[in-house]
Amino acid sequence: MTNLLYDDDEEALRASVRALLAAHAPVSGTLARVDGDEPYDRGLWARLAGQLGAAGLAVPERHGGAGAGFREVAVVLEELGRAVAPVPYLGSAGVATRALLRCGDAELLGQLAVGRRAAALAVSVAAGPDAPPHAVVVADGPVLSGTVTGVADALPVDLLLVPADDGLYAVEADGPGVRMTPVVSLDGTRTLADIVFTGVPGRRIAAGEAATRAVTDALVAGAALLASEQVGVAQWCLDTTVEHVRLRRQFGRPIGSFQAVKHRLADVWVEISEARAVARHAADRLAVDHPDTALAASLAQAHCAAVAVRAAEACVQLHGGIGFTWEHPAHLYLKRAKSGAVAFGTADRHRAVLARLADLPGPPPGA
Amino acid sequence: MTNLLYDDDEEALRASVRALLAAHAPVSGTLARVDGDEPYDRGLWARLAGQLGAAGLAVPERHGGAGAGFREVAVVLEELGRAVAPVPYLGSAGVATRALLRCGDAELLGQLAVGRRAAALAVSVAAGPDAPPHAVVVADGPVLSGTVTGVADALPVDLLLVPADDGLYAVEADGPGVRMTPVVSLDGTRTLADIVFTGVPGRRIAAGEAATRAVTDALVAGAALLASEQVGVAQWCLDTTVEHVRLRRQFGRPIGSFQAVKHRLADVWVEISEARAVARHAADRLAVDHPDTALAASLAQAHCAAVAVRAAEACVQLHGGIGFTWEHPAHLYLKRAKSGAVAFGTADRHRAVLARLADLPGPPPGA
Amino acid sequence: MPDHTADGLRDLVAAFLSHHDPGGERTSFLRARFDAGLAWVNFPVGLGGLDAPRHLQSVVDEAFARAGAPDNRPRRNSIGLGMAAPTLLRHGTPAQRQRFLRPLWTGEEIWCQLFSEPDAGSDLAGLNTRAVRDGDDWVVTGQKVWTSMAHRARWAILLARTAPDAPKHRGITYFVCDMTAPGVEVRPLRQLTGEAEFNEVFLSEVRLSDTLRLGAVDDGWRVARTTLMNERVAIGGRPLPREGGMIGVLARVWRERPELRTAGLHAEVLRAWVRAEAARLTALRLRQQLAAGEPGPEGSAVKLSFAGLAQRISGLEVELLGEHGLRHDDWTMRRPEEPDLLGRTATYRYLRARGNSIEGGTSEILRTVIAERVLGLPAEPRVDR
Amino acid sequence: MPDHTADGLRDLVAAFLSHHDPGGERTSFLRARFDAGLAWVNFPVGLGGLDAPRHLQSVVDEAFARAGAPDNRPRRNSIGLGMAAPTLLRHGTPAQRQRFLRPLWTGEEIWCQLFSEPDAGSDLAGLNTRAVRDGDDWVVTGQKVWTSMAHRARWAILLARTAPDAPKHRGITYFVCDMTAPGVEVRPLRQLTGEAEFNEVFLSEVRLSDTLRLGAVDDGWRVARTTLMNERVAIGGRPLPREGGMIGVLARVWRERPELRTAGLHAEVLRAWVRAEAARLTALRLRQQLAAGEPGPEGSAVKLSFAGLAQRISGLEVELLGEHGLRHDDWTMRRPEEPDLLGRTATYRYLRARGNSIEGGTSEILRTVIAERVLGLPAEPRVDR
Repeated sequence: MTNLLYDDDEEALRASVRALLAAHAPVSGTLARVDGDEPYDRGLWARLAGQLGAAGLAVPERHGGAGAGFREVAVVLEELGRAVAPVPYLGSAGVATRALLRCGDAELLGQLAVGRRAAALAVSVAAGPDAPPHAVVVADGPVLSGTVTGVADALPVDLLLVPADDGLYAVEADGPGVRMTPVVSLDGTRTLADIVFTGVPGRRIAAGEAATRAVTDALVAGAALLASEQVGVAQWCLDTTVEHVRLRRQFGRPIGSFQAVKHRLADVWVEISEARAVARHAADRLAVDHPDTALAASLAQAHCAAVAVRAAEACVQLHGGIGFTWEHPAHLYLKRAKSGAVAFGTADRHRAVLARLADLPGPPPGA
Repeated sequence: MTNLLYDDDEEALRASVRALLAAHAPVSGTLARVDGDEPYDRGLWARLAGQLGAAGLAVPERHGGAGAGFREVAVVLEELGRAVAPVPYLGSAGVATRALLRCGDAELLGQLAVGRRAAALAVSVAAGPDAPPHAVVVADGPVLSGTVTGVADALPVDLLLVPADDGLYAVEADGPGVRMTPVVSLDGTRTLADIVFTGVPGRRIAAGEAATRAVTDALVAGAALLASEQVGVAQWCLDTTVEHVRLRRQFGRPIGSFQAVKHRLADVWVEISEARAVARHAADRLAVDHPDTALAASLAQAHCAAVAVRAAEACVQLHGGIGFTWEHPAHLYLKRAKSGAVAFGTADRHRAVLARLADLPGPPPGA
Repeated sequence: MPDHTADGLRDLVAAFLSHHDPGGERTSFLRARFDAGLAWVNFPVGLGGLDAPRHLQSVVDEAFARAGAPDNRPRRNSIGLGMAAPTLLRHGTPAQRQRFLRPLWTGEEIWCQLFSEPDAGSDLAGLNTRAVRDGDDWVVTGQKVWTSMAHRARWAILLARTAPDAPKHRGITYFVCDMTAPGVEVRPLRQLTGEAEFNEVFLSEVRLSDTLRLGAVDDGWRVARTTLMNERVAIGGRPLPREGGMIGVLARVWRERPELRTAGLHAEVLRAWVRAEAARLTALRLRQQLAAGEPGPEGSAVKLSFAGLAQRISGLEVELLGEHGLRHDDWTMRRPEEPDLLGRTATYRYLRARGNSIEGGTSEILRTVIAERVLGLPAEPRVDR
Repeated sequence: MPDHTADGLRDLVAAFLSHHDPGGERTSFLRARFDAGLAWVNFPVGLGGLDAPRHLQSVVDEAFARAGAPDNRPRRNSIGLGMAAPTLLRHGTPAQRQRFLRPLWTGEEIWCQLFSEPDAGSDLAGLNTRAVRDGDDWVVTGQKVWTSMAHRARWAILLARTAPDAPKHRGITYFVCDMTAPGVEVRPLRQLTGEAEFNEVFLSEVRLSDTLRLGAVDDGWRVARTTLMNERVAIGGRPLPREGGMIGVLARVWRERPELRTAGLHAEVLRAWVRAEAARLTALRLRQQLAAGEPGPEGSAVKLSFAGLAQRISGLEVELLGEHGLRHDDWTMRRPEEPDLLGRTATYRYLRARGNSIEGGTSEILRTVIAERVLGLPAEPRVDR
């Protein structure tokens, strides 16, 4: 049966990640970072991978990983979401790792596991398991050409996994013929890039059906794992707002004593409780590669994405004018949450997947 | 331009109807009535028609009516909704009258106008302008046979307007071959009936396209006018709840001083303000037979039906246990409101009409 | 010394069954099961239990169910089992526990709850029913409301005010009320579905022996907290399979009646399905927490969500069914022992579900409880103490 | 004696235009229009008006617009026109009205509003800015926030506390603040869109002559009510054609990009369209009430609805556009005079719309105002007076 709790090891992992983030990635630093030239925190990434071995949690020990699994990756993501940390963990330790596990590429898995390299799946941020990307990149022998737009967390990585029409390729991100253009993105802590490939040498790591399956399963993993990040984002928003409304006084009372505020935050808490159960379920199914994984992943995105958005919107609203300023970090979470509502497919598209998987078909054609 | 206000004559009409209802149709009486053998209030109907001339408001003076129009009918319906009055006014003075106006049947219009007779369009309560009923009733010469289910307010009337495959027929409700079976209905103040016609003589009042148009326009009128009734239903629910929460004390305070209660009622008030504008717009367009009437009517049902339901649900909830009892009249309004969400087509179907009329088409076929 | 493992308990049940025929007389079988400590395994030895961990209860229940043994019809006596029993265990005297727990568990004696009052509403502690000491007795007068099973109950848990001048939470005493005592009058309370699950209970100078008092005089609010805490746990604790609740009814209609489907309603059905599945997983997680001995506050979340869901799903079902959705089955005044939420019409579900956000703590009260007890937000300024 | 009919006013405009070239120098034209009483027709003669009924204003405005005459750029000076002018008219001395109204109306002098304070938030009357009498002057010290156009404004309407020991509503005085006075410092306040429409304003011992006081000492809250009432009227008063607001942007995307459409999003777009049309008709009805001289309280409803709608529609647009919906145009710190809600990206609309339920009275405050002033529900227990 699905295990929706956190076990002791997972709680210990959470504590380590949280301590690391508190020491090295306070939100104030991230806020300053999005205004600068380098939105990504490469130092934090090195610590996460090196100090905690977090990059290889889902990689088997025989490939140099920790041999834990995606439940543990999900716990790390909760904490990264809570810190809105600018590192390519979801894309590299989650999505790309899942693709490489499917391809069985021991060498790259080993490099990712120890954090020596970070990878991104070169697809649009909006690509979901319902619509794996068309092969906009065309392979001619082992040479790739074409364009992929709106790739999340591609800028800070050195390895791209590129779906092409005859398979999935590994490509050096800074190799010749790869032109990466940053996009002015809603989420400054997880920016997008447009990538043009012009006669780029690549190594094929899967072909045909196996490649398609690797990409689809990687996107399922992304949808499933993003839910845990969203729980973390929502939890920060709730905690921060609770703290604010306990202290902030108006009309001679803490504003947190007003029922309109209390009930809205109670609703946010209820939604987060639900989102946590749904996200744990998705991580658990993914971890054991259960046949229900795709359903659990789509359920997770159909539910958790909106929970994070509503929590972030409540955070801005209940902070009043302060929450609307650039100097308060609430907007980082709002932007991450809203971007998450598009990432790996919108809730609307995941509901359409559920219609298929749960046998709830739409109207007959022509109706 | 559309006039969304009430003019002085309309306010005077409202005052007369309200006074009549207060004197002769208190809610307590209606509550007792739904438990009895005769849910309809024939005495009230006679007064409305005879004393106030309300039955003929939309009938031109040359046919014996008041020569006012559907704006005035809508005002009467607001008050009838507010009293959840068990009279067949919407069906007779609204829907059937509109059909007869389209058919130009002077004799029947004259009878309806003075309240000597009351009529119902013999279609399912759920029939809307998007899906005028199939001709389940088959004419063989001037003799009708067939079945119509779920006809609203058919039990208390003496004239049925029956869509058949070659036209629209007028039929005596108590004539030979008409078998009317009461349905145990959600709304005890506007019950449904199943009607079986077996070789019933009828008089054809419109044929072919004209008949189709008369039925469709009657259903548009129903959708447009029901919105005003819904405003009245919602307004009673709001007023009654406001009164209750001002008096009812808990935790040493009137419960109306708690923000959760205040804000929910403020939202109901906002929604009613909007519903009133939308309902007035629909009545106004209908009154002048404007090309936008169908759009205004579908907008009205897409919006106002849910407003009445939410107001009634808030009324039950904020009355607490009392609102859940049979002895409190709140359930009469809840049942009327929820039935109204199906009558003349659900909001969902009206949104589909709007998609067509406002040029907001769905996904291309096969998408 | 019993073996407190799942296997150990299965062995105990097997041994019990070898001496007691599960097809035999119902009441004697249940009494014997109680006496063997296999009623509530976490209760003390001698009171139906074995002092075993609570999460092993399901092992025992399943073993008996597999053997085709009769159960104690738990839904018929949910107040007794879910609320009175834990309160008796915690606050009762040895004599009280000895007297009440066995017939309560076997279902020979049904219990009801006399807490709610018409004037108090959500403010439970605002109750007006008075109990006045008279020698070894108390004389109780007042009116209670929303009492399910009062017309079947042998006993009730009762709150009454014993110190009218004390602050309202400090002047209440908790009693066991004899429902057969003179002066107890039970009247059905008809609800908007037409039927009467509940009752009004009028108490006119009802004499209760002081031996029926639970806890100290004027300390009843503290005792009641045990009862209310267990109510919330009970609500959150029911496990459901996927599509096990009202959503299953809606999904079935959707699958079986393709002619009713529209693109717009499809979107709403899918949203409801997602919410229902989320609520179900949340309830499951709560159950796993309880089993692991880490009860969380999610019970309130589950009750809030289930209430909202039932209302939303039943409302949607009425609209999906269109004309047919307005057909009701029966308005006759009846006295069901529990609501038949999955068996009757969509109209019945819609109407009955309105009560879900009122009974057992309104949704407004639950949100306040969550805000104050879980999130630690400050209380509102109080004017009533 | 002027002819106070639509035709009469059209004649007046025609006569005015025959003497003043609408293509000529802008400021002299506007000054002349003011002096002719054709600025605010409902204002008194000599103060830009004709003592004519308010609803005839649109007749005059349309006549000038048809002639191609310059307007006074009303959106650039919305605080001046919408809030300061009616307050000056009602509470100003003859000298104040004479001094301020003409350049205000012509746009030669921009106004801003110094009411909000960082510590007071929604509790406007909780302001801490102090004004201390010193001979014929007042010395003002404090901090204001959320001041649009402060960096362009010549004058401000200002609330300051003059009796610190009085109950909070009774110790406030209303001033006109000279924004060029020493001690006034304006700093941009960057918002989550990256730009800074608003400012923080620091007042350090700013000397204001007593002739700049509006209304009696300590009676400023009453004066402020005039200002705030006019704010709500202004918000509710803008007429829109169908699809005139953000819904028009969404509808255009929907029509032009069929490849983005899904059945699920269709349902949401239609719901948003219905809500937008309902809100538009409500605003229109409010306008008809104003024109008929029966102003209703619907202004608050319209502001609440518009805020919710803008948030919902822009959020939906981001999701409809998918990857493209996450592309922003520019995070550079800029100083726009007003938000460009229809011209920029969906991300901008989404972010900027968050402010709609905060600025000019939060949605929470508006709901309380509706509950108490429209529905007559009792106030909460007050602990601050």
